[in-house]
Amino acid sequence: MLSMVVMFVGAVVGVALLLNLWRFMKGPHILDRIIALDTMYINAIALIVLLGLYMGSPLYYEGALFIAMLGFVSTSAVCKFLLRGDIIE
Amino acid sequence: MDHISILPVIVPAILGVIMLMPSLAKSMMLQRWLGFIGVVALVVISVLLLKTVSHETQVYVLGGWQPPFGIILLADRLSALLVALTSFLALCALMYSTAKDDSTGRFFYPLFMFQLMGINGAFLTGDAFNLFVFFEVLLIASYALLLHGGGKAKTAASVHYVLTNLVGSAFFLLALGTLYGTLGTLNIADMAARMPYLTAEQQTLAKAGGLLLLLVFGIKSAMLPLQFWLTQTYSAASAPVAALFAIMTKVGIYSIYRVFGSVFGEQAGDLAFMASAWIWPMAIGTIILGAIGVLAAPSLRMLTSNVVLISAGTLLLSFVINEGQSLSAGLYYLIHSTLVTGALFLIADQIAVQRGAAQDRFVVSKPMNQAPLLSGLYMLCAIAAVGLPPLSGFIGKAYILASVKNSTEQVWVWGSVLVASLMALIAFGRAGTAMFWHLSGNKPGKEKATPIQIAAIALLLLATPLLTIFAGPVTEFTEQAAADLYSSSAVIQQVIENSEGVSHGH
Amino acid sequence: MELVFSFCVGILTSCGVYLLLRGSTFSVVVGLTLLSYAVNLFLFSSGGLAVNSAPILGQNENVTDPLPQALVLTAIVIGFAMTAFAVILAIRARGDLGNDHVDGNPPELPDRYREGHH
Amino acid sequence: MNEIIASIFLLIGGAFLLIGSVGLSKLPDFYMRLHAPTKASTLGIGAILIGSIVFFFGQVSGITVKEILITLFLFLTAPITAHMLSKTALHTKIPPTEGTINADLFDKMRERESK
Amino acid sequence: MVIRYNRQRPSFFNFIFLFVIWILLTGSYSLGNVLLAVVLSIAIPAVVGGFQREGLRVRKHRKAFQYFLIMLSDIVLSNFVVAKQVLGKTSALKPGFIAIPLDMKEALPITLFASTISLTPGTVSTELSADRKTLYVHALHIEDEQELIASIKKRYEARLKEIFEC
Amino acid sequence: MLNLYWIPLLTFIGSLAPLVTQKFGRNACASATSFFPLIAIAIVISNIGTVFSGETLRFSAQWVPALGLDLAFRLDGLAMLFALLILGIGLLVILYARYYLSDKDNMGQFYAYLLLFMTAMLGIVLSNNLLQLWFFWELTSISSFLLIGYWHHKSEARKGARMALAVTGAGGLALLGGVILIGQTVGSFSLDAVLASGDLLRNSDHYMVMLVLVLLGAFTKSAQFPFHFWLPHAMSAPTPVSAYLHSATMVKAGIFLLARLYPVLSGTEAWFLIVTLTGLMTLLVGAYVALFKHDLKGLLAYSTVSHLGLITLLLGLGSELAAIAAVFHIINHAIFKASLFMAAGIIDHETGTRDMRILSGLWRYMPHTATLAMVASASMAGVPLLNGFLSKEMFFAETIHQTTIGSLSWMIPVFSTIGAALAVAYSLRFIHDVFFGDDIKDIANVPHEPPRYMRVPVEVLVVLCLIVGIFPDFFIGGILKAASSAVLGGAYPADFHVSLWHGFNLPLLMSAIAMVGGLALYMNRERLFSFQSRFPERNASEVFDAGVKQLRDYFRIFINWFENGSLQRGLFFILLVALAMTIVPLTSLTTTAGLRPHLPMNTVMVSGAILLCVSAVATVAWHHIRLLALLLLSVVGLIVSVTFALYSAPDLALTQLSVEVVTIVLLLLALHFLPQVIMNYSSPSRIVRDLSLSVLIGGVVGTVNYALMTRSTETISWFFTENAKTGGGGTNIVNVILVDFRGFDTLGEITVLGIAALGIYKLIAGMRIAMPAASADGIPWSSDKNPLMFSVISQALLPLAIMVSLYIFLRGHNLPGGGFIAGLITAIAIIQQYIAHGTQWMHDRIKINYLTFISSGLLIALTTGLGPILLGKTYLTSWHDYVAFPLIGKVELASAMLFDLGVYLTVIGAVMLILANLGGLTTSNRIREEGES
Ligand code: NA
Ligand code: NA
Repeated sequence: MLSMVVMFVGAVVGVALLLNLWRFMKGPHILDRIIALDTMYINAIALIVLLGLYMGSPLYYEGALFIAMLGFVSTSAVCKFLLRGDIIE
Repeated sequence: MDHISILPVIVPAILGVIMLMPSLAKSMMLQRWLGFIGVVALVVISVLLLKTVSHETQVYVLGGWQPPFGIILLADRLSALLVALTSFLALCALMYSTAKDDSTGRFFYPLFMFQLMGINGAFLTGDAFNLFVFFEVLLIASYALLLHGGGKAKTAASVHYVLTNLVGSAFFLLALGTLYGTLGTLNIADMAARMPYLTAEQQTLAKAGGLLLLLVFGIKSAMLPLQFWLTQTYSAASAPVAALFAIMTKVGIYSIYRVFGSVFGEQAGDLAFMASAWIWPMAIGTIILGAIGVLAAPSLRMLTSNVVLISAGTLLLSFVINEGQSLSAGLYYLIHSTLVTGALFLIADQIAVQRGAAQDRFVVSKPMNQAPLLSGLYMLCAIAAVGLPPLSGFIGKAYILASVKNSTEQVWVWGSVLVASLMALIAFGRAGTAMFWHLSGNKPGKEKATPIQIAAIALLLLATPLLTIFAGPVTEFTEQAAADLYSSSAVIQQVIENSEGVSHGH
Repeated sequence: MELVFSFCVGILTSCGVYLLLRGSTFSVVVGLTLLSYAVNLFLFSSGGLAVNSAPILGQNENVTDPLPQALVLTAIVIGFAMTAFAVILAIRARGDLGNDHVDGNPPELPDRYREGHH
Repeated sequence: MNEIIASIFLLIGGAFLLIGSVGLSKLPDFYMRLHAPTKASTLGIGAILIGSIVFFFGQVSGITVKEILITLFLFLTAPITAHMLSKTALHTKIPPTEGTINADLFDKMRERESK
Repeated sequence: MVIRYNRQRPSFFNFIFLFVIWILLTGSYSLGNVLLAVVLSIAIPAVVGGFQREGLRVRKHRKAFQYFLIMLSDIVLSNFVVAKQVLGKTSALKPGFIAIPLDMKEALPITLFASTISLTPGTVSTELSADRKTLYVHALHIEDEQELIASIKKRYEARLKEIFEC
Repeated sequence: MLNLYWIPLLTFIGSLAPLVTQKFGRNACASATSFFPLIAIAIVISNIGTVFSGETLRFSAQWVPALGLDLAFRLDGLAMLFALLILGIGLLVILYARYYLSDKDNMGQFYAYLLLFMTAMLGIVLSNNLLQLWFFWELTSISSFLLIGYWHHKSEARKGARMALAVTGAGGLALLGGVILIGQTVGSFSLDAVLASGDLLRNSDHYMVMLVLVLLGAFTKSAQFPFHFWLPHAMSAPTPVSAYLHSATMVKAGIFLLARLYPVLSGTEAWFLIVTLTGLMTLLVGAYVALFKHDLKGLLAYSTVSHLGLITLLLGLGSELAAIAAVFHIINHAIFKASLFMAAGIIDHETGTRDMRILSGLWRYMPHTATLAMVASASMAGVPLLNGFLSKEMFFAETIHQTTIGSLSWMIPVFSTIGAALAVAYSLRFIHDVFFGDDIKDIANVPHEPPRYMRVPVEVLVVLCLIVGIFPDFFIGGILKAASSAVLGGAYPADFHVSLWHGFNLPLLMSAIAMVGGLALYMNRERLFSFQSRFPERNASEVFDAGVKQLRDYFRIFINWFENGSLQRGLFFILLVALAMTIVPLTSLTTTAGLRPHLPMNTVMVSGAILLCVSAVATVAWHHIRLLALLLLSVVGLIVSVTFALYSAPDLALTQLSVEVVTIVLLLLALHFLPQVIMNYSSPSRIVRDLSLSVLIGGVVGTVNYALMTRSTETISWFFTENAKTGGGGTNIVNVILVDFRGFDTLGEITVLGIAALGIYKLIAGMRIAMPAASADGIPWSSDKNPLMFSVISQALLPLAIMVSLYIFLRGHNLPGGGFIAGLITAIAIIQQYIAHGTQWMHDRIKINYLTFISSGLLIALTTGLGPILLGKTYLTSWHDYVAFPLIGKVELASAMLFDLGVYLTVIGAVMLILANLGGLTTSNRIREEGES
């Protein structure tokens, strides 16, 4: 049963990702795209957690953890870029 | 266990790393000495290696993991020869650089050492992926060295050189993926051993993979139409770097020898020598392009770069003539051409320095401070490069020409090689008269080559009369080296069969 | 799934290759990055695809071919180093040569080809 | 039992993730869309992680609760991301939608950008 | 590698925080691992201690925990509210900015305050005034501006002031 | 008795003598120089008896067996004749040059070149190996280049030298081809073997090719029409050189070669036709042009061309007597032409001009020289009692007895007579214009006889003209017989004798006609000259030089077009070749899909694929919107990471994710320095072209990928799975491969990373770059450098991130992770601090020399591998064991961990060196970009 739920939720997250993609493509502003990307990170985390559940293996959590950590770094770096041009001053 | 085969890789690596240590990084003098000791050590090591492999081909099993699973180094006469050549060239380049070039930017010596590590690794490795890794080591080091000294020309050349090679590396990986996917192994000898058992379908895939490798090595060896990066890069590099780069195209050529001489060698069934059909026209084209470029060249460095092209084409040809029967001739020519182009780049630098604004361009200029010396050295270099007696070029050329037996091949090989020689003859004649004889005023500048620079050039040039005089033993060696190439797979197969189970030290 | 996978590899390759052939250094770097994604996926899949068989002993019953993974790891690292170098070189070239064209001198084209983009 | 509880959490999580993404697609201006990732990250991802914890609680020997760590990271970073994004939006003068209450604050907030 | 050591008293909160994280990460309770956790939880703040810019620390640990629970429940509750708003007619929403006057000066509590606001759906902290006196917030739907400001201040700011005694 | 090789060896050693002795004065220098040829000629002479008896002396030693190149000398009649000429005339030239060269000239250098040249010539004539012959052949080209260009301050000398080098060099290359072809046909380059294989060669399929190649070599060297043009321009050489190289020796090398290979290559239709007609043509052209030359040396040069044509013609005729005549004329021409050049040199030396329009009436000033010159000229004209007459008579006789061109064969004697008449005319001109007529005007000094010893060489040669002319058989019979037998392969007619008088016969008539005709021509020279002056004068060296320049310009145009310095062009070629190289094999792959079972599709994966493809295509579409392209890259990277995770590669997923972030930070930094506005550099047609190519390549790569994935291959990977735990001590097989099984790869990989950091450091050093003061939209940068909340949280994350990285590092050997990923995480955590706080803030708090990180990391990794060597194992052999610690329990210790530590440190150092430096650049080097503020 769980695996069916996981598959289903996975599909839902997949749809969510496509919606993010839609927003990404639509924009209109670059920041809209950045939000879309940021949301994609979160959905990707969910996807990896689901993958772990599906496979019954906790091997993939570091992946999720990494996206959580690193998504922040790249999004904030992009913001800094837009704010200051120079991200490491 | 004889560790001699690993030394050409790790000695420069360790020295390079040590030179990065803060206390050493600050002292140019210490770095010079360390660098000099390092290359001298490499020369000694490679002589010992030559001696060892003349006795028996060395298979060095890294980490004790038996082939084909672990990585092995393969030191046979062929690889040892190239390592020795590299070491000698490096010695001269390094000597030359100590006069001035080493301090025109940071990290010259560490990079120089890493460059040697990469080149030697590429020559010695018996593993296809490891070859990729060492290609990358030597490439990244060469990128950095190419920029050494700074200036717009170097930057512009670097952009082309770097981006081209990055594309090459991508295709290298595609090729390796394809070959691993069909052959299931990375050890070159094991790949060769598995070739006969491929199905027809797998063969087509292996062929695609192999040809992609040819593309990659072709870029490195500047095979037409993959050559466009070469002249710009070589003529922009600072002199000792350009001299060292003389061996770089040879890495590509060596890799072609290695891979297409074993994996796609005789035993490969339908794929035996499958690259030859491609190499033929490209090699001929390379020679012709080089011949055109030699005459068109506006400066000595450009001319030399085109000589590199000619020699690359010739070396590629030597691999396909009579299905590899002329490889021995190619190897002789390889030694010769590497040393001579190395020397030419160094001489070009001195000429450029002493001629002031005219640089090494073929225009009227003030006389050189050390004109007699330089003209003598230039003359020797030119004679050798054109392939005229009494220096080694003529033996290499005649040896290659004489090894062509089939008359269709003769038409192409002789035609291109002889025309290229003629162009080189005319070009070097014109260049020499323009630079040394066509003078304005009679007041030379103050610039002067230091004795060590002269010694570096002389050392390189000394090799060519020696190559002529001892052509007998040398060609005997190259014959055996060529034979080693074709038997290397069998040797390693022997090692694979002899090591039962895991030979790892547990 | 293999079909979809290889389709993606093909698309990535095409996109990478197209960008490689552009004139500005940044585009080329982007192209190289795309191409290296394609190459890594290609190399990764050369031993075949497998789910739920990570090459960690004691985790799964079946273990997929670990070798391509190790190779790709090496390739990623090297690719990173090379990309980094190329990026900084692009900056340097812009500084030294005054523009971002790969040849250091932009071709003279009719104006209609050169509308600027932000 | 574990499975059922886990499934419920997963479904909730999935639903909120979807809602977050729907919001992102649907909401009319940037400042409103900014709310979407926080939605997805908080309850959506939280529920899925709880589902995971519940599921693995009985499965694997020992309790691995890295999910908590992931949540912690997200809780620490998501607000900052949102803050940075809005800061940037103000900086780049993305106007709020018509009818935004206190739209005059927009210029006030931009004060530190114009210095 | 020279790191200028910032002479700070080791923070118990930091220690516990890191210790727990290590245990969570490794999922192992063996003696060796616990010892390692202790060592790391002391060593890491010591090494990177130089990066802590302010000496402010949590004073009321129980209050802090309380605050955390309140926040969690707020997140869950407001999520449902916002879900309804998003799924409903978006044109009916009344988005807007609000300016919250701050009673705190310290960076850490302000950050936590702003983060809490952002984490609870429906509100996002958009900007902090340069004098740290005002926090600007964007809300997805504003019924009563003043009430919203007051409730936020009361629910979170007051508690944070207590926790950090500032 | 000294061995044969001493002959060239002595002159070679002798080439050093003048360099050493020139500081002791001119006499010492000349004497020392002549010492070595003297001994050499003594050796030759000492062998006369043996050689005349028909024996051939040989010496041979192995040199390059692989090539069939031996060090082999032979001394037969032909070789002896040439050796005597080379050494004999050489000695006279040395003596002559002693007086000819001025104080300004570098005498040592001159003599050194001259002896080098002598060595080369001796090498040619004494060679008993064709390759060796070629070796010396090319040496003559080089040394003559140096001699012709001796007065290199003159443009004419430079051009003449270059042209001679190019023409004779080209011929030399052709000769090489011919020689190798002969060697391949015979199976040996040994002249003994070759000379014994006449029939084999003549019947070979390649006969024509080798003949043409050899003849090209010979004709260019001997200045045969149409390759004759270089020789007159070689006259810019000092006159001793002309006397030596361009009359007696070098140009005779071609003739020598014809004679040498006469036994094996002649006797065919092709030989007759080509050689005879070339010779005839040269004979006529040379003689005709000679008549119109105003320069003394020019006249002599063309006369040489003509006489060389004569000899060639003789060799072409193919009869025994013709060959003998050829040999005879070789001797005669060498003697009279050398003396004439020397005379011309004396005149030039004394009057300062060689122009016959200026020269006049010199008889009055230098009667002695005039007499000598007149005798030599008479010999050149073929006047009886002089040697030239004898060989010319023989020549006429042979032209009558041939049927080379069938019914047109009569033309040969007729044209020969015309040639002879022209020779008489130009010889007359040489004498009459220079020594007779009005008193010379317009010169600075009153001319007088040259120094005593400068005349000696001329006298010797003129005397030879006379005595050979009068007592031919006695004086020259022996050598002529010996040399001719060598040419004829031993078939010397037993009853043949050279004699002065043959009675009244046709040849005598022809001589008479030539004499009268020549006289008549000379009498009517004014009209001839005015006719000739209507032709535009063309200077061959200018034409040649212009031709080479033209060729060079065409080549430049080609190169500039082909290698136009465009990277796009280069990459296009590479990609095109790649396409060809993959498409060709793939066309024979009948089924793309293999038999391996496919994995099922599902929604998640398809969504991922859509995301990936759309983003990739969008990257292309929006690549000029740089930040957007970068964001799209992030999407692609994210999906790729997830794909790795999905297909059982957790390590890869983690690596890809972390590399991704560093790359983005890097690209963001780059974006700041690159122009904000990207030009569209491509024309529509190029876009279409590139699109087509990239779609094709993508298609091919995808196809190969699919074909590979769907086929099973037995790989070596079972070994890693089986031995990871037992042999490598870890359960994460990928990590064990990286740090153990294939640790050598990893060593290379981190070296690459380290070097990249060094390279980037170099790139950044001294970089000056403009940075925009505002964004592309014109919005000035925000004044909030370090947003407060951002800094606070970044600080808080640092210990967490470091903890995570340590965790990832420690577990790497058994679970996904390892030194590389951990290093990246640590680096990213530090970068985050840089982004949040700025470089200055960081520098105040942390002083890390990232270079030390790199070097110590690399050193650890490198030396970890060294340990086992001490234990007698190979480099990088790993070690691991379980050690029990009190309290803690059993802990695994592995050398691989140490190696991984090296990786960890290197990665941190490299990434930080790159990023922190680049970051530092922005603060230290802010130049505002103009026009963008
Ligand atoms: Na919120
Ligand atoms: Na006159």
